[in-house]
Amino acid sequence: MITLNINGFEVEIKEGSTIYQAASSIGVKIPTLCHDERLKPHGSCRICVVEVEGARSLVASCSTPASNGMVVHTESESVITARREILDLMLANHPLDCLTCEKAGRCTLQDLCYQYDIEESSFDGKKKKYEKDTSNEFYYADQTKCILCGKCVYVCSQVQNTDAICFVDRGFETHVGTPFDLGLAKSTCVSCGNCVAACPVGALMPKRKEKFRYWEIDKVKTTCSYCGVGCQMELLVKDNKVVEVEPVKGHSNDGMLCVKGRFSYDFINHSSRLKKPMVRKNGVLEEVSWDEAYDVIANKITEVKESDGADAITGFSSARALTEENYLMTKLMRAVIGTNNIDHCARL
Amino acid sequence: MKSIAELEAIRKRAQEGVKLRSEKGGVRVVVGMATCGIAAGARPVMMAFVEEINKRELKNVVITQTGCIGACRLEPMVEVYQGEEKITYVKLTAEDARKIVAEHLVNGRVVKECTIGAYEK
Amino acid sequence: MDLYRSHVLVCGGTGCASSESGRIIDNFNELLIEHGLDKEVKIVKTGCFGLCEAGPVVVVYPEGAFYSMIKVSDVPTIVEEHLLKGRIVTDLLYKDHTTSETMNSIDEVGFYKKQRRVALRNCGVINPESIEEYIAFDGYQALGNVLTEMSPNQVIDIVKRSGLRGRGGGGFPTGTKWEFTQKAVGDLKYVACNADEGDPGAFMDRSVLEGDPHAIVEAMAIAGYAVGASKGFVYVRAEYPIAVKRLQIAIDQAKENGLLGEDIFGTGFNFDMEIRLGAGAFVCGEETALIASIEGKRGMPRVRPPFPAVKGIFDKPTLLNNVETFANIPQIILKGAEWFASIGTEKSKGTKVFALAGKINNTGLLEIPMGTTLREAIYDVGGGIPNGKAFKAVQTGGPSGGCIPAEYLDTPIDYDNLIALGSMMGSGGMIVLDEDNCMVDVARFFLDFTEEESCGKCTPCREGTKRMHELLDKIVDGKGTMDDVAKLETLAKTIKGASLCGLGQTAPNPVLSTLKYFRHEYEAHVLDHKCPAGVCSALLQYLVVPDLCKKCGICAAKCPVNCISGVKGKEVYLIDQDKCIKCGACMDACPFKAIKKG
Amino acid sequence: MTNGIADIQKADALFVTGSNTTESHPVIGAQIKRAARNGAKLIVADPRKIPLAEEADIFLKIKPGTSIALHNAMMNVIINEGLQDDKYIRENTENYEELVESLKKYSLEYAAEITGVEAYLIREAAIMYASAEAASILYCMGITQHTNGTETVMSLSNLALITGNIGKVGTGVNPLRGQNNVQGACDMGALPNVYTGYQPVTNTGAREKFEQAWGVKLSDKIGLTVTETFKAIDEDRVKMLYICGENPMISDPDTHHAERALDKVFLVVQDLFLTETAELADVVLPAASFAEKDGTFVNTERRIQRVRKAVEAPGEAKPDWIIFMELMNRLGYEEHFNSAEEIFEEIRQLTPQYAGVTYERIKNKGIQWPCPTLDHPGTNVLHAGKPARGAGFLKPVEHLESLEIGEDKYPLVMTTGRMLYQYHTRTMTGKTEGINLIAPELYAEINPSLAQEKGITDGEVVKVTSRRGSVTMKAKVTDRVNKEVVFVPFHWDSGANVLTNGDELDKYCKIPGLKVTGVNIEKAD
Repeated sequence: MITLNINGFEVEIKEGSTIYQAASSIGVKIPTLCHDERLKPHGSCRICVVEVEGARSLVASCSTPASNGMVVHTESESVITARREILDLMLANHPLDCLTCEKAGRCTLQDLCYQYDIEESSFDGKKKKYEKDTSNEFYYADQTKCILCGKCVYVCSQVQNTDAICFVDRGFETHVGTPFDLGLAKSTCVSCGNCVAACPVGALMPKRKEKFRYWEIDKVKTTCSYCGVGCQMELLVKDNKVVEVEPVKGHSNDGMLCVKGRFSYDFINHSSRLKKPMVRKNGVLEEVSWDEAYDVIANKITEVKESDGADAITGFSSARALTEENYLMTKLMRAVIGTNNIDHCARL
Repeated sequence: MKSIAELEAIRKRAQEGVKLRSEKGGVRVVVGMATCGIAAGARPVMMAFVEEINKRELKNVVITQTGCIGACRLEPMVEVYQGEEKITYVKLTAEDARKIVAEHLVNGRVVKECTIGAYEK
Repeated sequence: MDLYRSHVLVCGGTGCASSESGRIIDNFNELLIEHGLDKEVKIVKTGCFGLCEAGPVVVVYPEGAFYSMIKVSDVPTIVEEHLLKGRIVTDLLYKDHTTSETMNSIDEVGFYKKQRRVALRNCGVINPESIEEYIAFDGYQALGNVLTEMSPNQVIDIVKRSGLRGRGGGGFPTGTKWEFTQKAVGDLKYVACNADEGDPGAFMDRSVLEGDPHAIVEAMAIAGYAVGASKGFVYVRAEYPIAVKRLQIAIDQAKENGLLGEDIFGTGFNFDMEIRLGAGAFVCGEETALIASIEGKRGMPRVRPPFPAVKGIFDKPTLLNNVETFANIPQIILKGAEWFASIGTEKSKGTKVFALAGKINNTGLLEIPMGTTLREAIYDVGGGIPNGKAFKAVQTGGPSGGCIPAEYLDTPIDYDNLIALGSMMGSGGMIVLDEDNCMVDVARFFLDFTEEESCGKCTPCREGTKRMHELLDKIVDGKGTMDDVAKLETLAKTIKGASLCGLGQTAPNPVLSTLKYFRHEYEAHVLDHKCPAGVCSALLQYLVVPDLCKKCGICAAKCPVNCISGVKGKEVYLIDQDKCIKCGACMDACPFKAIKKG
Repeated sequence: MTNGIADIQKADALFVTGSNTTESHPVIGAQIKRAARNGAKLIVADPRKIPLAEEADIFLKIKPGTSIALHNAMMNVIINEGLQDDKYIRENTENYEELVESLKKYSLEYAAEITGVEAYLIREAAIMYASAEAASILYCMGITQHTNGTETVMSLSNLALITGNIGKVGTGVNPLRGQNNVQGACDMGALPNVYTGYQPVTNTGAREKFEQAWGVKLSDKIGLTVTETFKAIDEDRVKMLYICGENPMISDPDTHHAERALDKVFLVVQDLFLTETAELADVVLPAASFAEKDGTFVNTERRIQRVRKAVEAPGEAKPDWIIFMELMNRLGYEEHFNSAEEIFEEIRQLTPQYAGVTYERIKNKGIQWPCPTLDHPGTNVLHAGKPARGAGFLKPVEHLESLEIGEDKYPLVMTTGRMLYQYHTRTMTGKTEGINLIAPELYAEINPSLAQEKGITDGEVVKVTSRRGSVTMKAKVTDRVNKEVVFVPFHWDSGANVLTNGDELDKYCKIPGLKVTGVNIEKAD
């Protein structure tokens, strides 16, 4: 354990931790655009610079190890000047279309410009302009908005390990692209959207089926209903409709989702969902009331039990349903109907 | 390479080949190679010097050439410098040259009969 | 090795090779055969002699006759006169700029007199493609001594005591770096040589690889023994084909002779090396970017720590030194730490190679003891400024170095003095600027380079160099304000303080140093709309001096945009400044010198 | 899984077999790749050159259905090289000598002949696995969906046991479960032979416990499995089938057989959509989706996690548990739960592994069972210290060729599996336009040399025929599969499972041999 001083507070932390981690541990929030605990520190955005007494220059807190006796200031005048200058530089190369930008309300650049009072950039030079890459079915890449924090590239190469995207060109021309700039559809992208979730600005956005603003939605944390990994996710809900899904850091998924969990949620609100019970009458399924449906089932159960015994009734429960529902179905079969004929598709 | 001795052997051998570029002391054999010298047969003389010195693996010997010394009648002329001493040989043949290497350069005995002094007598 | 009576050394460095030294060699060979001299005269293609200004260079031993600027057509003369008849061809000898004296022997040339060649000692002396010649000049003896007589710790101790510091720019103590790598824990370790010489105009590393490649092979093997590595990588830019070829030959020869490979000198020490080609990105000279590139990734710096000594190539402890640093190693081993430490200043030991360019007579490569003053380097070795112009500044350290004005000319050159002056040693670029250079334009020139070469990873460097460049453009165009100058300065300081790697942290140096020493030039551009050196075309005006104008109308006739008006024989001509494109055609055309630039 | 998912990062070697992880469990696949890139050794065994094979240190392109021979040969190498963990074997296993004896015939040459993998690769894989400090086995349906699936798993567990790779961090024998709550369904006793927490219905104590809790007399007769049910319908032993949220018309082997059975029986289907199976039903009940209800799912690492209601169910659709409860009431069994949480409270009273878990405790993060008490943190590594049954029994198992193989009429082996973009029977993924654009239709992967032999070009329609029927689909010519193997994803209706065999079942767990079907392939007319 080492002890350092951050903004006048003594902090004790495990050796090898960064200044950023030390600050976080006592609730000192250092702004950052590129930091992600899952990644090897890469120190790209430089927003998290802090002042360390005795150091030659400002240091990036996300990638500088804390050391014993270090005295750190996270919001000193020189730090604020540098942060404002860096934000100024970012904004100089970023469209000011927050009014219509889909990321508005959840854009870290927007938040930081607000926090540090950057209304507009003081530079008026060249701005980058790229065609949107909309070739992927589920998300688009708008390099015009990219601030090159690099999170998407590193999430793709270090977390998702797909290596679909990379940096292309150098200097001011640097942008995130696919090999030979052939576009996402022709890349090795598996549409997991984990880069999209990492993007702090509006450069990588899910393709929306309907418009919404982030401040209009409710978020509900739940567990993905596809495979058995049990990824944690948030359903974004507007007007009783799931309009987007986002990954949440959970034990098993480490903040990741796959294409199914992330983008294949249309079934929830699909028009072909069953809305009423149906009973086959004269060979045709007809909508009926719940009462009638229950009656038909209950009568059949009683009938079969009487004629062939309870073991002539079988139930298939579902690996898709809740634990509680599986329990209740076994109870229905075993306690109420009286048979152990209950199974599910565990083997398929 | 399995030993320092091997390296040393290569070095010794190789140094011979490059000493021209670094040697400051030693023996200098200066062959007069102007038109007069060549006309009088300086080329085979010099070749004889080169071959013989090579054959005997002599160290610290530099063969160089020079222009007309002024006594064209005595060509082919060769001057052997060793420290302060200078011996001038004249009217040499290739045979003489080999002799000078064997006697003068190896054994330190001036080949008297070929020196300018002997000829002028 | 056969004995020859004469050796003709022809420079095969890139500079001379581009002025046809290859054809010169061919011609020599043909003529030697023709004259029957091929058994007695040997042609040796060497590495760079350093005095590139005088290239192609031919030196004839044993006389040491130093022929300069040799053309293919000069070869017959040298063969027929010098080689056949022993008459030195005086006309072709190198002439000293300052004294205009003809120099007979290479030893007399002023350019070499104040030099002390340690790293370059074999360049221009040996045939780089011959391991025998290298061995003849004590090659591989240091490796032999190290392997048979010394422990790794003793080797590191010698390097430490020699005081050698990294010649790639950082100036980190080499011995300490070796020690860190030795102490790092790893099942595998690597030694890497940074030959990604990226500074425009610097070519000392190329020269060493072209002129003395075995020195690098030997030094890397020594380093491998010291730090416990058995594998070496040399990262060379693909733009150095000759260097790559000769280094590969050297590696192959060393392998053939058992000086690389297994059980070297029977000591059980194994060392092998291979070349990795870089694509010539400036940033790949940065050590972490270079490592990424060797690993096959995009050359982009990463944060340190961990330092390469702990986690380098493929996350294994890696010793990374540059070519010139390695070139010093065999000499230090052979001659001792004390010998090396006796050269130079208190904190900077040994010699340093500089690539001298710009407004200087002796353009080329020079190796001088640390502590030599800038003045000595520029005037005594470099031969001073041509055409009697006045010295203005010297820019050291490559594109991210700073400009040092005349008042500091007597500063002894070492790492710390240069940093104190707002510049740096870098890899040894030295560009001399004279009164005709505009310092704002110079700053812009270097920014143009660093902006293009920024890897694009961190915000300050990627975005900031672009904006600095734009602000400089604005000032150079006469559209700048003092606000812009202030903004430029703040921005430069932010980039210096907040960038990720050395490239970004030093990229503002040209701006900061020119703002420090030549602020008046910035002010002249902004406040007076004038470029004092007359370089910035937007601020230039061509004016007709009425008193001198003879109303001939030639200027108006020559003007490509018809912006000169006047009546022939009656009226003095007048240039419309709004339309003028500053081509200067009028000034050139005026027979009476009545048009002035200002 | 015996070990948690995060353990993958702690393994020094990973042996992934019968799992196309990056497509079937993409998020675990990504984590395997990450571990490999951070230095873990990766061994992949699969009949196809799956994406993970590209990352592997050793890839064993094994013939379908020959895993036992591979595992036995690996164990044989390990023992011959002395790489077994003698201490662990001595202290924690039984029957080692018999196992060693049984392995003797599995020489590298013999195994190479059976598996089609070069001998030196098997040897290197064995050494790599056994020399690792901690080695983890991850497997999936490629191991289990065989008529000897259970024995194949046993051979894997033998491999782990003799090298002591069990009960420690970064080790284990880890099945990757295919469905979101297949673990929960099993835990809850949605199996014919056990109550919740794997308490056997044949065990009197267990039965009495449940009789008391549920207030009724319970049957001690083991019930029917899914596959057995279809046979029982054929034989008129089952008259009524109540299916909740399953689609056997696509997922079950031998579709034609399943269809006949479903047509015949009185069928109740409870689902989100009118699935291929629901279309055959007599009663269809509209159920709520996971986004429309509160409850829990249990993932493949036994972690009980919360599911939360985000939106209202459409129309009159109801959560399954409400439907079951109302039906129970209708049948005269009084049941009054106000929430899934109340059901969970009842579950944990009856299930020792769940006893310590409450909704409050899993509010933010799930807990891995066994969690016997309220202050227990849950269990990441099973069999820690000692195997659960005291000593791991090393049961010798032998390679057996599938009955599907060896008939000239069906010379090729069809193996089925999943693809990244579609999920199971497509009832959910099939509703997303983008998914269907990328993965629009059924296809068969065939080797280029087979394609050439049969005159089939990429994208052409081919007919795949087995003993049970034929299906036409597009050919995808690729060297992912060897010449004797055909791969068909099973997601589509009237697809792969028309061809598979539903009769031959694993003798222990009744799993069908979906991964090995004898087929022939021809250009379609």
